[in-house]
Amino acid sequence: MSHLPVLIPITLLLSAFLIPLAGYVKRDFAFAIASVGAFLAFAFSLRGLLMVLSQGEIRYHLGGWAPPIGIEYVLDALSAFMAAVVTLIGLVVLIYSRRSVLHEVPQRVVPLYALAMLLLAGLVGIIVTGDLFNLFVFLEISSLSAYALMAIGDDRAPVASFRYLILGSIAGSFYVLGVGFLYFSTGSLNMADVAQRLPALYQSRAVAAAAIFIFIALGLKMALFPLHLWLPDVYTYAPSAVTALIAPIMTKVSAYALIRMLLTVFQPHYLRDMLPVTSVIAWLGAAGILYGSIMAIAQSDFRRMLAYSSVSQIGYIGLGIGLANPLGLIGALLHILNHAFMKACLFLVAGSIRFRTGRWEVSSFAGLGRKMPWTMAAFTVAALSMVGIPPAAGFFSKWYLLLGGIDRGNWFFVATILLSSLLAAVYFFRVLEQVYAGRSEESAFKNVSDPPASMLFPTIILGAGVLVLGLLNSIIVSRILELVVAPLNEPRG
Amino acid sequence: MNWYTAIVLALFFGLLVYAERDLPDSSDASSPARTHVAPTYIEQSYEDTRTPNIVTSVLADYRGYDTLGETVVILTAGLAVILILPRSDRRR
Amino acid sequence: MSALAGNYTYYITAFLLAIGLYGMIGKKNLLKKLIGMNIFQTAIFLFFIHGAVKPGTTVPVLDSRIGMDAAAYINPLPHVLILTAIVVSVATTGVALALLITIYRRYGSLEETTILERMKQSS
Amino acid sequence: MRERLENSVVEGLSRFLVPFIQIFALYVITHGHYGPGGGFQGGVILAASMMLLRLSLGEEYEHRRFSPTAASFVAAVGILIYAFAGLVPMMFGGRFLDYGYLPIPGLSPAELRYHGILIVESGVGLVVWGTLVTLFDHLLGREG
Repeated sequence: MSHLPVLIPITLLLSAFLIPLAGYVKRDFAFAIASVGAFLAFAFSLRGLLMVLSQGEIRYHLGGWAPPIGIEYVLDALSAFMAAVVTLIGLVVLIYSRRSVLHEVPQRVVPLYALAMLLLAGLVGIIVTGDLFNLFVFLEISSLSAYALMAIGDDRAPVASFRYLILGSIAGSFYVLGVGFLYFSTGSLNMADVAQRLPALYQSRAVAAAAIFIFIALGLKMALFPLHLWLPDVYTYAPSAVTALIAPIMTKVSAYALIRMLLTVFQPHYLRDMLPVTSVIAWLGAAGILYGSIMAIAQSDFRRMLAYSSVSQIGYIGLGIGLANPLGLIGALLHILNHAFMKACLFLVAGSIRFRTGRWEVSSFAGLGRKMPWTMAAFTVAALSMVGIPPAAGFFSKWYLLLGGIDRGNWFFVATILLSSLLAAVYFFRVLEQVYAGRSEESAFKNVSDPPASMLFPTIILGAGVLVLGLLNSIIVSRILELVVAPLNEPRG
Repeated sequence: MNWYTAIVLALFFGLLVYAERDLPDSSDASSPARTHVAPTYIEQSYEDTRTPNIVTSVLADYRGYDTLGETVVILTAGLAVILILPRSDRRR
Repeated sequence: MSALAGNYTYYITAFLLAIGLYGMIGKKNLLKKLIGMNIFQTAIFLFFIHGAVKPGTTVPVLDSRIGMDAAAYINPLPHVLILTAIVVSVATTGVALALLITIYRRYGSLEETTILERMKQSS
Repeated sequence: MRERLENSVVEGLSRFLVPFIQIFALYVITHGHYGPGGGFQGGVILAASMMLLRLSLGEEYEHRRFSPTAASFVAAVGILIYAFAGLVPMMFGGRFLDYGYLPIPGLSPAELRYHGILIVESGVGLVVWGTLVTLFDHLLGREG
């Protein structure tokens, strides 16, 4: 009997509890335990992914109780893929974070690492669970730790974090309300069991309300336009290592939960044909792509620009989910992976720039290309990938989204994707121009150089990862993602 | 009240009223919540756990993992407050 | 279906939910937002507890005089879920209060408009 | 409220009440099997008794008896108890949190579950007690 599914979150939880205890003894233990815990969790999820690919899905009954009675963990191609992505990004960012955290918030290292581990544990718990209410519990673990982590940055961080807390609580409460409607309609909380009992209830208004509440909740959590209002402030004012940890994965995990609801709980054809949820998500995604890109062009603060670019990238994921056809969903999932790498890389670069120069304004970056060559090389790769230049990973996910849009026959979506690539080019090339061609006063960056190896190395890994993902994308699609989207290929009914 | 607050509230309340029709009535003995999973807890609890209080046996055993999660939530809140509001160790 | 006779609690719950939501998105004072959040969450607890009710039955603690007849006890599962949700709500409130204390120390007010003004002044 | 109130009625009454509150808290934790109660409820009552002392006798005095560090330590012990109640069955062939596999000799699986629930509820009680006192200390603490 394999304990793998439960080992992934439990490793993270245990290391989170050990950090405060060990942190009393020596502050540096906190970092060591966090890295080891994240590494083990990544190893477990990678092993889980390989096992799932060779033997099919793993179901784990917690407490030994069979599903409708007890809680079930499900490791299938989708959840194993997501768990591997989340733990890998978490691990890389944690390795990076040590110097950055010591630099920005030296007094609070121990609780910060404990909460970072709880955040990862909550996200992984959302991913592997097969129970609707268990998902809520882990959603709240990850949200609470995110509120706290985001509150300790700049002066304005607590206000941004409080606003996020209120919107996040609305999301959590809506989710519970939706689960309540589902429970009273079906009598079960297990996702597979609910899915089995739902088709008889497709005419029920209570089920429709449940779907609407759950999708609003997850839309808020993933910052889908126009529910993104909390995102820019929060990303801008949090400590840079925290933003680098949260931005690439947290909204993606909510997107994953949305996909889980679409594929596993409600059948795709219910949300496509009987309740127009998927087309609403697709249109909101398209609107978010344009809005985020335009707002990103208007920003002069580098972090804020990246935050708005996140809104636009989440729009891509929403568009792919909303298309609800195999190509669109492959695009969305591939974009979750690619964007996690690209955004993590970009925020790590932002953190390195702050570490060395303390600046945020794009206009003050002139000449950094010569001073921080390796960092800026990683930035260039990630930026090109965001724009969608072919050898980099970002091109391929956009390509699948384009194919999905064509498949759906909606030319507005196709035009949106093409146009937004141009807009992304505008805001990233503006930065690249400053970095490489801008003329600086030599005195400003006299002692600036690439950051220390513990920060530089993860940045370069992620930058290289973007290129590697671009090369490997056909393998990822054919070996993993096509398994995930298989339910969409089946004839309706 | 802003106009958009009013619209959001009206939509929200409207959705709740709309959904009411198909929610099972509490006097309906054949409703899914009363026939599907819950009876198993009531009938099995004593046999499985020797615990007469079914809420306790469900909370700590059948759905014990939820309770572990909620304990972690409380702990997260404690750590969060320690992070946000560090106490000064200085004595006056 | 005896629609209103059994379900007027549902409408009270819906009304409470709307009040809570109004507090969260309509009020400008941060503490009032938090109070709205608590009303909203409590209304959700009521919704679940109301759903667990079966008229003419007793609490879910086995009684040897009644036996293990599932029809004689109210539904225990919503109570379990709500115990969990209450704890989550308490935890969220605790974190929110910590944030409010930090905000108040920094800006001397919990009114959103005042805070925004003071933010502009400081930058 | 951080200073001692210097009011003998309040002090005397709370000193008198606290033992009863704490006994009641233990009753609530251990009686969870047979009636309304359990770890959360009992832990909250236990924390409330500590808060009453902190409010009436003042922080300076109370922190010497039950310091904020001790509170977080209690919470950590509680969660470790819970985690081990989950992990130990895994070493003896069960699933995570399957109390039927706890290595206590001479008990049937159902009785093991009965004791497992008690272990877990005490863990929860410790966590809630410790964390709520920590919350109280930090929310009412001085600016740091």
